[in-house]
Amino acid sequence: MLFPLTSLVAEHRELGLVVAVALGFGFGFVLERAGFGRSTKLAAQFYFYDMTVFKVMFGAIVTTMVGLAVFSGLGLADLKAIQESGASETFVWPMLVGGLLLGAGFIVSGYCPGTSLVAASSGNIDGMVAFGGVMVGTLVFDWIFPWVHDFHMSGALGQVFLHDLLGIPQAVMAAGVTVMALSLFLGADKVEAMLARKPPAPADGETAVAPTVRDALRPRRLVFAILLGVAVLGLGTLALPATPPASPSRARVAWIAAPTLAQRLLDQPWQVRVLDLRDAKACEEQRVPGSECTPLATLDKLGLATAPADRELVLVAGDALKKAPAAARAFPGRVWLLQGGFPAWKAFALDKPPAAPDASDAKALNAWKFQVAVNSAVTGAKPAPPPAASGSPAGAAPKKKKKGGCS
Amino acid sequence: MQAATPETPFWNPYVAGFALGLVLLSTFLIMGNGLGASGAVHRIGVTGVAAVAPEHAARVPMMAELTDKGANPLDDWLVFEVLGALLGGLVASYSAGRLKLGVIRGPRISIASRLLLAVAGGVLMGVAARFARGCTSGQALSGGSLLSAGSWIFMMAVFGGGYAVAWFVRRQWR
Amino acid sequence: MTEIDLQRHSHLIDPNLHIWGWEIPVYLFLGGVAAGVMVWTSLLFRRIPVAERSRALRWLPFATPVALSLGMLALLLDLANPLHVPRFYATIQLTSPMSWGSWILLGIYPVTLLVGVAALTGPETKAVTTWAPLRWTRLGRLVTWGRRYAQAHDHGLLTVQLGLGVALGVYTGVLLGALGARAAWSSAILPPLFLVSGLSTGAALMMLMRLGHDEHAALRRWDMVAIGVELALLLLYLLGLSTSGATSRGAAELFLGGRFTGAFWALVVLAGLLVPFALETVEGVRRLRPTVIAPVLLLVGGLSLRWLLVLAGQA
Amino acid sequence: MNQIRYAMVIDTVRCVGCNACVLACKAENRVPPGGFRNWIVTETRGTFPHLSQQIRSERCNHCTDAPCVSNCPTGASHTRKGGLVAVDPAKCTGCKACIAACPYGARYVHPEGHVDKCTFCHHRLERGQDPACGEVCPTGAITFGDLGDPDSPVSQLLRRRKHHVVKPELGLDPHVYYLT
Amino acid sequence: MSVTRRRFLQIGAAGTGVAAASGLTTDWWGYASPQVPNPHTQGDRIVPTFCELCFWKCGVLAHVRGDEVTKLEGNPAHPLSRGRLCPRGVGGTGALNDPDRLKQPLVRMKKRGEDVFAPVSWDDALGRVAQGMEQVKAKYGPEAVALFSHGYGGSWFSHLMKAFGSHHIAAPSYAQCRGPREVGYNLTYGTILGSPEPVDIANARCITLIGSHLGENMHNTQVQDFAEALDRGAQLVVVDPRFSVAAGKAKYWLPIKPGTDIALLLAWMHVIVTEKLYDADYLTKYAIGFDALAAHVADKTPEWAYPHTGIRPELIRETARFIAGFKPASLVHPGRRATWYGDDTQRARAMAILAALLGNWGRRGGFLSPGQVEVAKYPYPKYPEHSALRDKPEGKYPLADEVLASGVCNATVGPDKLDGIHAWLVYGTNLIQALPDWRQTEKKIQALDFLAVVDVLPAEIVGYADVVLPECTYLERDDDLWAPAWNPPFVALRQKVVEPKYDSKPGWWIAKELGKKLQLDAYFPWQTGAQVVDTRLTASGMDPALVRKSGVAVGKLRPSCEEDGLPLTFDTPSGKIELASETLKSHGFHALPEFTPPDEPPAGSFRLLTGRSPVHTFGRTTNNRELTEIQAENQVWLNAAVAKTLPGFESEPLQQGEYVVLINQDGIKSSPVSVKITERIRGDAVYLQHGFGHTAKGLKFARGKGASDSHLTTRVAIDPIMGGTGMSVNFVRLERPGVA
Repeated sequence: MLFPLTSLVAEHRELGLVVAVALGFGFGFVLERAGFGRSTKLAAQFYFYDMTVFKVMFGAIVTTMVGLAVFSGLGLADLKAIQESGASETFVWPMLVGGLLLGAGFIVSGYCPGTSLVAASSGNIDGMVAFGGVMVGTLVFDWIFPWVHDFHMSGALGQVFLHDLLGIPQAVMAAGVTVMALSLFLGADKVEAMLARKPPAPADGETAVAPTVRDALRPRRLVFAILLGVAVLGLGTLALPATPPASPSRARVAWIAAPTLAQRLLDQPWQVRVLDLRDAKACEEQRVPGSECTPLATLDKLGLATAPADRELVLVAGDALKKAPAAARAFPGRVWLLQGGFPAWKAFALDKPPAAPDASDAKALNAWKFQVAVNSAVTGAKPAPPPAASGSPAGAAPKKKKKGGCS
Repeated sequence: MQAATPETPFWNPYVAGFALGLVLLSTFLIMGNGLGASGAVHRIGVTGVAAVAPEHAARVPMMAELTDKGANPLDDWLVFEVLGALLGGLVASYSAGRLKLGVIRGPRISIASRLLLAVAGGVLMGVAARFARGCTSGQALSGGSLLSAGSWIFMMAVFGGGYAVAWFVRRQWR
Repeated sequence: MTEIDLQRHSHLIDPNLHIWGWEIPVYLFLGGVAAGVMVWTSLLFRRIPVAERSRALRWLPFATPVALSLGMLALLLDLANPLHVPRFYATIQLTSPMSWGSWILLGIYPVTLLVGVAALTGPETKAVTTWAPLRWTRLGRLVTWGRRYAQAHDHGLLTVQLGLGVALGVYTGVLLGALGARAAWSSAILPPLFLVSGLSTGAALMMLMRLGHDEHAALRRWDMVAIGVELALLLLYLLGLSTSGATSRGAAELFLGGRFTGAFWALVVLAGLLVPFALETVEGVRRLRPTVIAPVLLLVGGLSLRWLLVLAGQA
Repeated sequence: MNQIRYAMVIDTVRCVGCNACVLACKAENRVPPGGFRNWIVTETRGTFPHLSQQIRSERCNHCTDAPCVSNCPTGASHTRKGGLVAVDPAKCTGCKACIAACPYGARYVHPEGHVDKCTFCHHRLERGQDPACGEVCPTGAITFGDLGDPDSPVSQLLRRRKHHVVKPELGLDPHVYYLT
Repeated sequence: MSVTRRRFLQIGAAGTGVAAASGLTTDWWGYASPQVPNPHTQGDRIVPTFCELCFWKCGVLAHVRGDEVTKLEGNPAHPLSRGRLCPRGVGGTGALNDPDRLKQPLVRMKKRGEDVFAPVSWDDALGRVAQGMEQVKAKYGPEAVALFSHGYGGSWFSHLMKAFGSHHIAAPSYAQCRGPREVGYNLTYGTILGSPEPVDIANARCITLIGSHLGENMHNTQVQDFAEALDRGAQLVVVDPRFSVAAGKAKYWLPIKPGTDIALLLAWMHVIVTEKLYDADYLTKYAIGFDALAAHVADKTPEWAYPHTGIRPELIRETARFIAGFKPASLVHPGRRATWYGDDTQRARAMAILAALLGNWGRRGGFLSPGQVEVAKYPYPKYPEHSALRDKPEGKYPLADEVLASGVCNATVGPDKLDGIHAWLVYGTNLIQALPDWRQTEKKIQALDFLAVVDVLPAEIVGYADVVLPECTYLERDDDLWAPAWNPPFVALRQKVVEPKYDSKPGWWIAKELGKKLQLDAYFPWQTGAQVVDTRLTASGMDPALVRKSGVAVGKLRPSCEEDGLPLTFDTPSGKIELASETLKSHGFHALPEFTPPDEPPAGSFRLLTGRSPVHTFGRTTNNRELTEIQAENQVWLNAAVAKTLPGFESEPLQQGEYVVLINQDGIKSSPVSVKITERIRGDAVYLQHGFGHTAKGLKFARGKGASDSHLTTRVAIDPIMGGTGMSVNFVRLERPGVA
């Protein structure tokens, strides 16, 4: 996966900034060429004379949406990463109210914040003034922030997407938006065509404010055809099996048995991190060697969500733990739950080992030997003697095999 | 070629929309982030405040967040993007023969009133953009194309707000 | 996973090769510009009769030796033993592009100077011959003689200059392209790429001068073709690398997500090619007064291209 | 084939990577600080605890199709009798094309203004001695000789043991072999 | 690591001048065929001597042109070098040409340790040393003066000390290095191993290395034999928490948990005993205590060892059978530095016992009994009698058979203690880094009445001296003859190659002149060191001129193992191999090795392990400009998986080669050292090569390069049997430098 080029944000930030200027250039250029440097043209949207704002915005949204789908479908871009870094979290109320206010400000000033920039840079004084106003407004918010803080945070849904909200596949949602946009375009053209029959008196010093119907319709078919083609292609690729994302997957949670845990702790203890979720007192008394006493309530404070994924997590609870706590599930690496919780460990490693099994069952015997050894190492108890008597020494020595010798 | 060239007409809205989409798409693909305007404007404003009244900037929590520990509020990619946008607007309007100083207004409104409304609307939008965590560019356009739920709520609200107020200010435009 | 422990730290070699600093990209860039100027002046001179040439165009052939000299100065600064420079001209090494290049460079001087003096007007020639240094060294007469000779062999000289220009442009690419040990340079695309880029930057340099309208327009058209071809070659170059072995893929990665990605796409492709192409298109279609923006961007892009490629080969 | 073809055969089983060869070379050839005619590469593969390792004493491979020689504009880099690749400092301008051309990083810029590299101790060969690196090697890992002679120790070793060269895919026909 | 850029530019500037000159005079047009220049390093004069870069003492041929030593080559006639040298031996010229060498005698101007000195004449300096020694002698007796000595030139000073009346002659190479091994093998077989170790590596068919990293510790002859054995197909079993060079060549690498070797050895013996894989005839004939051993290891199953060692039981079984399969030529290498965890004598015993089970001692491919060339002693007068040694107070460490350097240090007391040590003479050993816990060493030094240091380089210890006597390097002096036990036996000669640089003097001259000042003229009847050598050679029936010409006189090969017909004898109380040691038992120790689990490092900390770099000999060579061309600093090895999850580095993971500081359990901080993130080490330990991280300001190159493991060794586990200082018991954590 090639995109996004995260190195431009991290290691090569300076280059990223250069690229930002270049992208911004394109942004400003297109906005200006779309006519968004003119308040009259923008305002016309709200009087249905000129649906340019509508068309440009939805055109852009559909293009981007479909483009992202194509790139992600071809395995060139990590759509999930872009969505995570590009979309802000949803706060229903402030967004709703902010939108209403911004809409009002839009029609009052004739610009939105972005277009005021373009207006300003193309020499429109009203644009510059509106731009200044926006700046003041953002600062005003800083000043009033303490009073609106609660409202600002209300209606938090986290990072949600329309398709999540509606519970439908992303491809279907994207298709829906595309279809909606296309029908809106048709509707917009209709509206324009209707109102164009009696065009408004042009403003002083203004040339054509709205394109004529013929202007609007001539490239329409071609553009529509292209958009439709790309949209179908994009939706098709969206429906392809998704390329696995580059970012680590959610924690995979599984069970681990006490002997296996013991073995992992003996082989490469640094590869696992054992967290004891029982209360501090019980943990201080007896615990798995090397484990950390982190009572369940304190788990959130460990910052597991951002911990390095390479060291696997083992959770030891008092009783059988049914499900990993949310804080542990946020851990990006593997999470193990000790089967049977601490009692199982105690039975395996701390309590007196059971009697030796029948020597004929090699597997059981080995398991028993291991348990005895762990028990002796952990408790310091003398290990129980192995069931099979060891041969007596020197006396019954086999004939010495001469191996090489004096060569 | 010395003679004043006629203005280039605006692009067909669909073409413009498509072009804008390509720019936004590249931005997402290259930077992993969308386009925006209000965030950068805010940063520029905070820089100004910090330059004029540093103590004040340090006292207001939201401003302090950007200037904390000697951080430069301008050190953000959005600011650079906005610089580029200004440049882009400049080049576009110049090359289209539209670059000239003036006030664009409706037929029935004085320059002073137009400017007053522009600034009032601007302030309103500034506050609103901060509430909504983004403006038409950052929230509606960029978030919208990612199908972010909040962005769509915001976008609908913008049009709603606009149409609702349009009737009251119609004299400005017509 | 493989750990490589290299217990060596040869100066300029380890841990990363950095034998060639700013000097070589500058040399290659100026060489490219010189090549471009040679090719375009040859073509323009053939199209435009002597009398209709702009002053700038008349003097442009001299830009070649100047650019070349500056480039060779950069190269000289890079040599570990500049005193041994004459060694280049003590031998012809058939397998070494650098050897070929040295001789081509040597050949360019007389040809471009002859083309140059041939194109001057009478008064200009007089100004040259009476220019103090030439007067003192009594070389003014040589100029007069050369001018006579060149005007007699006008057509042939321009052909030779055109050929040498192409050779020079190709050579700047072969120089790196022959070094198969460096993945980023190990590409047959480099010679044509550097030639085309040289043509484009040469045109850009010329467009910075006060050329006549037709001259400028012709150059712009040619330049737009060159830019288009260059973009295609760049694409081929990256495609070629990324479809070859692991080391080549590693080199391609440098431009596709790695260290040089931002600089390459922003400086070379976007600012250095796409934007000037767009601007030139606009200028052409809208018949705008040409600005310096496009040529300057082209020059910056051309230098960046060589700089990045020289760096990438040593990464 | 009776023509002399010098070659070096290095036993990676014996080599412990002690660097005696590097220091002996530096002393024998007055290699300046910051320059190396030979060096040690330790290559470890795998993850703990499943690891494998190869240690190599590396140097100029004296390739048959040496790209350094073909890229030298002055003939300073040349191939001489026995397939030896060498640099004549008197002819070298220090343009570094050969360094860029060498895929093994075998060359460096000598502070006296020329490029320098392994010569298989040319001056010792002329005296009938083996290269200094092989003479000093405490593990006896380095064997030098004439591949043109089928009875030479190098020829015998290559017949008897499994071996490889570094970067065989380049097809430069190197003459430093590594026994495994 | 490399030459600094500035230095390179300097060289470059000088070189350009040369180039300019050559450029103007050489064949401009290049018609001549290309030439390859001759560097002219072959000597006009070739002087044989032996090396001093480490204690192995290989034979060297020094090539000299004029007064420049151009190169050093191995002496083919010398049995230890066989014509080959290790990297340090080759880099000996770097010691000779070290610009930071001590150049004249110095006396201290400020407090000890502040390293401020004034130059004085030799006469003055020697007078002060004599005065210091005499004063201490007058107050506390001659035994209150101790000599710390390392390096072959020390023999002149040992002689001086014995003549003076003190037998406190200590080398850190005993209690800080191979002491536990010597005691362990002596208890088992009745003989110490000494140096060079008489192990028949070349003929071994299986070699087991326990913590020994042969190949990285470059003992020339051993490594030659090692390579030879590998070439002949010998198998390797390497027990090491780190994937050493040897491990890279091994059939089995057991990445054991540090400090648990005895558990592994006992488990191996368990398998060998219970599966009867031992050499029964050999044991019956030569050994006692087998039954006790068998009973002792009966419950030491591989399963028992697994939780301690982290080595899976199947692997322990498999390797035990593998090792035993090659008996008797299955060599369990005794290693060299054995001071790890305080139970080191017992570990050495366990290794010795394992070797006995394999029937390896006295057999080809095992431990040999080489002879020595008998060289006549110089006819010195008898030394004065000496009283009891003061380095082992209260009857501690009963089995130590050499003077404990750490013991002497500890016996150093304030002004009024009559049975302590009050003056030190230090020859060629940097005690600040050589002894554990430098804080203690520093304290003792401040309590001294007098401290004189003889050295070549201004190491840390020099900064504390009252008087500094600059010795010349080994290439500039004659030393006494050396005749070690080796097969073939030989006597080697060190002779002056070039005149001493600066105002430095050879050891024999310093000792003789000092002897004069101490009125010990009778003990220095000779005029030069060379005279001593010649007298001894002549008295032994050898021609000094011939020996000077070849540098060595080699005796005939002698039978040195059972297969050669050498009868095996054991100088133990029982006259047999003592598998269970009555001697240990009688001193209240375990007769058989017991395993005690080591301390666990606290969370986030690592056990600090140390070892050697093949291009350096401890701290003695880290200022050598030629050797530091290869390696100028050490790196701290850290397991790659651990590096990703290191506590304190979550937000910004540790990068390969990044500089960190190490902080030990006592809060001692190292200088910044770069990290080697590698798969080649366990995750519970970090590894540092010893000898780096110098702080002495006179060591202009080595100062501040890498980290010093000695500096971090502020905790020791003392071996109760012989007083060895176990040093692998320190724990460190990593931090970014500059973090408060």
